[in-house]
Amino acid sequence: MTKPVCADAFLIRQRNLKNDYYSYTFGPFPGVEQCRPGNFVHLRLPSSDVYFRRAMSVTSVDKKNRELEILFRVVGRGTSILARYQKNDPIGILGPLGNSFSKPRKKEIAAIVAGGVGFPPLAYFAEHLVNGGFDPKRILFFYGGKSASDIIERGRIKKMGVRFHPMTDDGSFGRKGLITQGVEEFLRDGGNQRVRMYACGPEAMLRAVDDLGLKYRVPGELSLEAPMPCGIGVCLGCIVTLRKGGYARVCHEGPVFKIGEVLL
Amino acid sequence: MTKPVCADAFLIRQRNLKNDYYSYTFGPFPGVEQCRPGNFVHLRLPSSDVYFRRAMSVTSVDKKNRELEILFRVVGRGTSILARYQKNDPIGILGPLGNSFSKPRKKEIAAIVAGGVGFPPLAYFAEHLVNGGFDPKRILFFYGGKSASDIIERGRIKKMGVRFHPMTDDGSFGRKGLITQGVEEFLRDGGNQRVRMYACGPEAMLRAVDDLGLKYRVPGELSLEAPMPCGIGVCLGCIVTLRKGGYARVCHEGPVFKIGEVLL
Amino acid sequence: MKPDLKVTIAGVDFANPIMTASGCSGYGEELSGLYPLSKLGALLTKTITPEPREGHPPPRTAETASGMLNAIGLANVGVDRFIEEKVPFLRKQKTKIIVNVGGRTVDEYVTLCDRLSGLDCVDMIELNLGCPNVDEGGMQFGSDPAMTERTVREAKQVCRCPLIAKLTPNVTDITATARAAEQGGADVLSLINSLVGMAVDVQTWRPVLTYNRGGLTGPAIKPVALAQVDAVCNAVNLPVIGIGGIADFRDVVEFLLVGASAVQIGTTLFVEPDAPLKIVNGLKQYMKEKNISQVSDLVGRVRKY
Amino acid sequence: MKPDLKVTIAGVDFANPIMTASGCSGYGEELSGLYPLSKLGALLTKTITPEPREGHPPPRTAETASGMLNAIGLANVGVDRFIEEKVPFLRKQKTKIIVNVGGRTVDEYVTLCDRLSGLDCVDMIELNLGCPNVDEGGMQFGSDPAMTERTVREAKQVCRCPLIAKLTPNVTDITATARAAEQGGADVLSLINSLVGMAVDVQTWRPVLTYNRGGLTGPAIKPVALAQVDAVCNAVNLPVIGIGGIADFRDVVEFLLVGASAVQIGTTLFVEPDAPLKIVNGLKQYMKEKNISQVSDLVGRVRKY
Ligand SMILES: Cc1cc2nc3c(=O)[nH]c(=O)nc-3n(C[C@H](O)[C@H](O)[C@H](O)COP(=O)(O)OP(=O)(O)OC[C@H]3O[C@@H](n4cnc5c(N)ncnc54)[C@H](O)[C@@H]3O)c2cc1C
Ligand SMILES: Cc1cc2nc3c(=O)[nH]c(=O)nc-3n(C[C@H](O)[C@H](O)[C@H](O)COP(=O)(O)OP(=O)(O)OC[C@H]3O[C@@H](n4cnc5c(N)ncnc54)[C@H](O)[C@@H]3O)c2cc1C
Ligand SMILES: Cc1cc2nc3c(=O)[nH]c(=O)nc-3n(C[C@H](O)[C@H](O)[C@H](O)COP(=O)(O)O)c2cc1C
Ligand SMILES: Cc1cc2nc3c(=O)[nH]c(=O)nc-3n(C[C@H](O)[C@H](O)[C@H](O)COP(=O)(O)O)c2cc1C
Ligand code: FES
Ligand code: FES
Repeated sequence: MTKPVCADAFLIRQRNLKNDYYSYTFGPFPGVEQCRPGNFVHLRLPSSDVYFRRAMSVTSVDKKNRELEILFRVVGRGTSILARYQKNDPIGILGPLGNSFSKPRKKEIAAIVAGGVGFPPLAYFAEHLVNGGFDPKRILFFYGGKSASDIIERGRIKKMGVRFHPMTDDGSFGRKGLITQGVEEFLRDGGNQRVRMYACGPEAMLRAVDDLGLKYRVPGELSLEAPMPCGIGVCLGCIVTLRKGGYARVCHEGPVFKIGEVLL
Repeated sequence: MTKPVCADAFLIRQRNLKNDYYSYTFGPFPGVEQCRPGNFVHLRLPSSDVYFRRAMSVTSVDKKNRELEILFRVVGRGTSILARYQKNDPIGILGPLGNSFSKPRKKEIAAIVAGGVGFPPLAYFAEHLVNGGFDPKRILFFYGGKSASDIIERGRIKKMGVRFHPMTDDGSFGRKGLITQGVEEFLRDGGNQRVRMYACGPEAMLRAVDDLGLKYRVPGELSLEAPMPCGIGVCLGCIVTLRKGGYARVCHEGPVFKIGEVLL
Repeated sequence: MKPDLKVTIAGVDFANPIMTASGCSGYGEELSGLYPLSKLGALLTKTITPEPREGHPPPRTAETASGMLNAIGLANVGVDRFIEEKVPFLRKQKTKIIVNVGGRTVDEYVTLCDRLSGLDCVDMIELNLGCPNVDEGGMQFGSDPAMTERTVREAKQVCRCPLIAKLTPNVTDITATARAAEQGGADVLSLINSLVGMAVDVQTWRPVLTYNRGGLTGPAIKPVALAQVDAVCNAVNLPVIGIGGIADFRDVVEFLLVGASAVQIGTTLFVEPDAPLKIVNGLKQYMKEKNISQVSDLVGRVRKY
Repeated sequence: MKPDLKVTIAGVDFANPIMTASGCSGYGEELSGLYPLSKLGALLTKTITPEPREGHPPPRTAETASGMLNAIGLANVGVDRFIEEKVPFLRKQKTKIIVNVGGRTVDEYVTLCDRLSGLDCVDMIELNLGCPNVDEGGMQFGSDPAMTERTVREAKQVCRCPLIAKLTPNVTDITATARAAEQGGADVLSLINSLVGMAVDVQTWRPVLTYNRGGLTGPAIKPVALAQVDAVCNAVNLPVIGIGGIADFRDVVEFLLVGASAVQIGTTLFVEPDAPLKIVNGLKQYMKEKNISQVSDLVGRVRKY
């Protein structure tokens, strides 16, 4: 468990990616030091429209300059407010929070499954693996979206040198179909390779990946979302139901859970 | 009584005057058409820190472009939020609201008494008189502040051609002393000129001007302030006590009241 | 499909379920300068009392987090001047008029209902049984079920139009007063009035209101209002008008879903006087998206766990 | 002048009047990762019940205007695991520990007080007499003065440390339950717990909480809390701990001025976990400006109209 920091930072860089997708870089933030792939930060957005903080996965860090980057898509009140921030605006950050992805074993293939804005923590994770010496050719980067405009940061993925498998519902980029169909084909036809899956994305996608993992006996991890009043484990609001019974806090025991662990 | 409009406009121009003083120009706003000196607009500032709108006197209008200007000083939560607005930001405006100053008679001298951020409506009024053919030399513009930095828009006053009497508490600009001392000297020594006073400023100043008006039997008008939940006369929250008994709504019967009318 | 917003409550037809709340729209004159009152389902008047009242000395309103405190103290022109000065204006408005009345004794409520309910432009009378801001009358009527029942019963006897009992939320169990009002013969219930609240100025160490306390209203109290409307809708068989913190069409949908037949907009009128128009448009849009033709089809449709 | 923030309540010395509220700081472990708990006047635990409780199924929290709804349902590790797993950690903290307990019967409250009040690290026990989120127990204890008195009296008999009665705001007259708790022998009163509230999802037509209702907390309810604390401070002779919507040092000053001896910070911890530190600094600054040496000099100094 990382030791979180609660401090103000500034919006240092702002990129409007496709459509409603944005990349924001905040700094200087002391918590960057301990950030790991899977961790998230909790952002304070003072406005009459939102009261809780909003959780955002860290997608890259610059430890030297103590900067961290998030990627988000405008979908509701909180993200609309965030999209109106301007360069140099101060922002309250709490983080890094939550647990992180665990490394694949040496002989394993890492099958990364990103759906929509599930991309940010997985991009961080893939880069982290590659930078740590994991063979990029052993990383399959499945990335699904509704249409071409949902597949962001393609240049970044290319640079990683991983095996990129984009798919869109309407076929406007990559293969046509649901990303989990692509994953299932790979698992079915993959022969006796040892695979570990890492998934983040919409609930339906995570449920499908969980099912696939259980069906093909492939281990792996899912990064979950839940509305988070506190993000640090004290409110008991962000719970998910465990298969073995009982609840777990997404912000504290998660956001990364093992395949088969959570009742989705 | 003007017919108010409730509509969104944009921050078109933004000037940081001295220290915490700002000039904001909003437009296009249809209500500009009917604006008169003394009227105010009610601004919506969506933030978790303020709930009510904030009232701001109109200080100039550009009817052709349907723009209006306000001047404000950052003193509390509302004005701090306003100060953070950026060019082209949208803002909800309700107005014009309230009554307006009445013209001096032909032979009268208009003694304008502005204290601090009481300046904006009086500047509008003086310009309106001059533009309407009233001899600027018959307008005495008393303008008091704590120190030099509180006397804003001096160029604008010069351009009007009025007789400018600035005073500051610390003597850093104009004469040293309270503006009401200057006004009293003028009234005392003014001989048999017929004078009408127009005042806007801090409560203590208004009380002193009211006293002077009654003491020297000089008629005139005071523009008052009160926290205003609605600004349109329906909440009955912004009341002042009348000398004759009963209450009046600052937003609806005012903000301009006759000297001697209100228990200050 | 053109969504139909008409609602009928106790035999009275309203163009839409969006009403103003008492004390938040004066006697209609000021709002009518912003838009025709025909856009409203109904206009509620400030509480009318037998005698004119100046109300409490200023300050009597204050800003709070997502809401406000008020202790206006039932300032109003009194029933005589209301009939003389305000009714002629109201008569010309193409909207339903609901007159809210308040008394210090049961007799005063009765007299007011008697004098006002026969006027041609008065479509309903609403009894203010729970204003927290007057020393006599007001709250005790609303917090005691027996007093509530008696007041409603006697008022109903003289009332020539449908009668609304407006309930106070400052009670342990609002369904008890709701049932009492039903028992007394109310045709409609409306709730909630304001919650008792207070604030202190940390510079002067004085309460921010000269009445020391006041009524808390606005979006801050919406969840409390919704819970109480839900409880009352499950406890009585009368139509209910939901009030409390409504700011947009989504809030209205919530109140309809738990069982309100209509709603009143109070504090929001102060910060967004044209909110009723936006809400009506929002509701229409929502109904189109959800394929709902009659607004009444939403009433009570919440799917409880 | 160095402002002195120490307060003594029922014989217990607190470094400052800023405590966390029950259910908003877990058992202290998570917060201690952000700052040393010695910065707090006291840490309150989540309500401990005799048996472990999972609480209600998700979703059990929701955002509201300047506040939130929760129906956690008293999820907690139960008294056995609390003593085994949490007490060792709490024992090491250099702050006062107040354990909040809740039962379904008077006996359960008594048993919990008996088992917990003798632990060396437990400085006070707080009885949760008004959690709106459990079917049995909880609210009925707090809304009925007779039950309140009995529960407090029996708990007090076994309690080896000062006893706080935490009152529910969902009553017609909180001074009645306050006096009942005083009568029962409470050493301190704390208030308010959460207001009953509700919200509905307009897309799914389902309540936003699986428990249908929940407790409303946060800045939205501060004026209600302050009015009730003010009323109780005038009605009893016990020290009072103010709770409800406190977000900054100004809010704390308001509670102290109406008579609270200390305060608890709840929901604000979720959005600003370091709020207690900021509040302590703000209070010190304020006391310097106002030339107040002892924080207790603020208590009850409101100048009512
Ligand atoms: C651990 C964690 C990590 C996260 N990382 C990221 C991230 O890296 N990037 C990112 O963009 N988000 C991320 N999220 C989600 C993020 O916290 C917000 O919940 C999400 O962006 C919705 O934001 P909002 O505040 O705008 O919507 P809200 O203001 O909460 O919701 C308002 C309305 O928007 C709609 N809405 C809400 N969510 C969605 C949705 N997902 N799709 C469509 N409509 C919706 C609903 O109608 C809702 O009522 C993460 C969440 C968690 C818990
Ligand atoms: C008809 C009318 C016209 C007005 N015209 C103007 C105008 O043209 N320009 C302008 O700047 N203002 C004008 N005001 C005042 C304006 O509406 C605000 O009330 C004022 O600017 C305080 O703003 P705030 O919202 O920042 O303070 P708030 O957020 O309301 O107050 C927060 C805190 O700030 C402090 N504070 C509030 N007011 C003052 C003050 N006057 N001096 C020092 N501290 C204060 C207090 O401590 C207060 O608790 C007008 C008011 C009215 C009624
Ligand atoms: C300034 C003000 C004055 C009010 N006056 C009255 C009144 O005279 N009679 C009454 O029954 N309710 C009165 N109310 C209560 C409202 O009608 C309504 O019940 C309450 O404000 C809750 O709704 P809201 O949150 O939408 O404002 C008043 C409310 C406010 C804010
Ligand atoms: C998520 C949550 C859980 C809570 N759990 C408890 C609890 O277990 N026991 C209790 O006495 N109060 C509980 N409360 C109530 C708080 O202690 C406090 O009385 C209330 O939230 C009001 O204070 P606030 O507005 O500062 O949050 C809880 C409140 C919240 C928001
Ligand atoms: S968000 Fe509070 S426990 Fe997870
Ligand atoms: S601000 Fe509402 S009546 Fe003047």
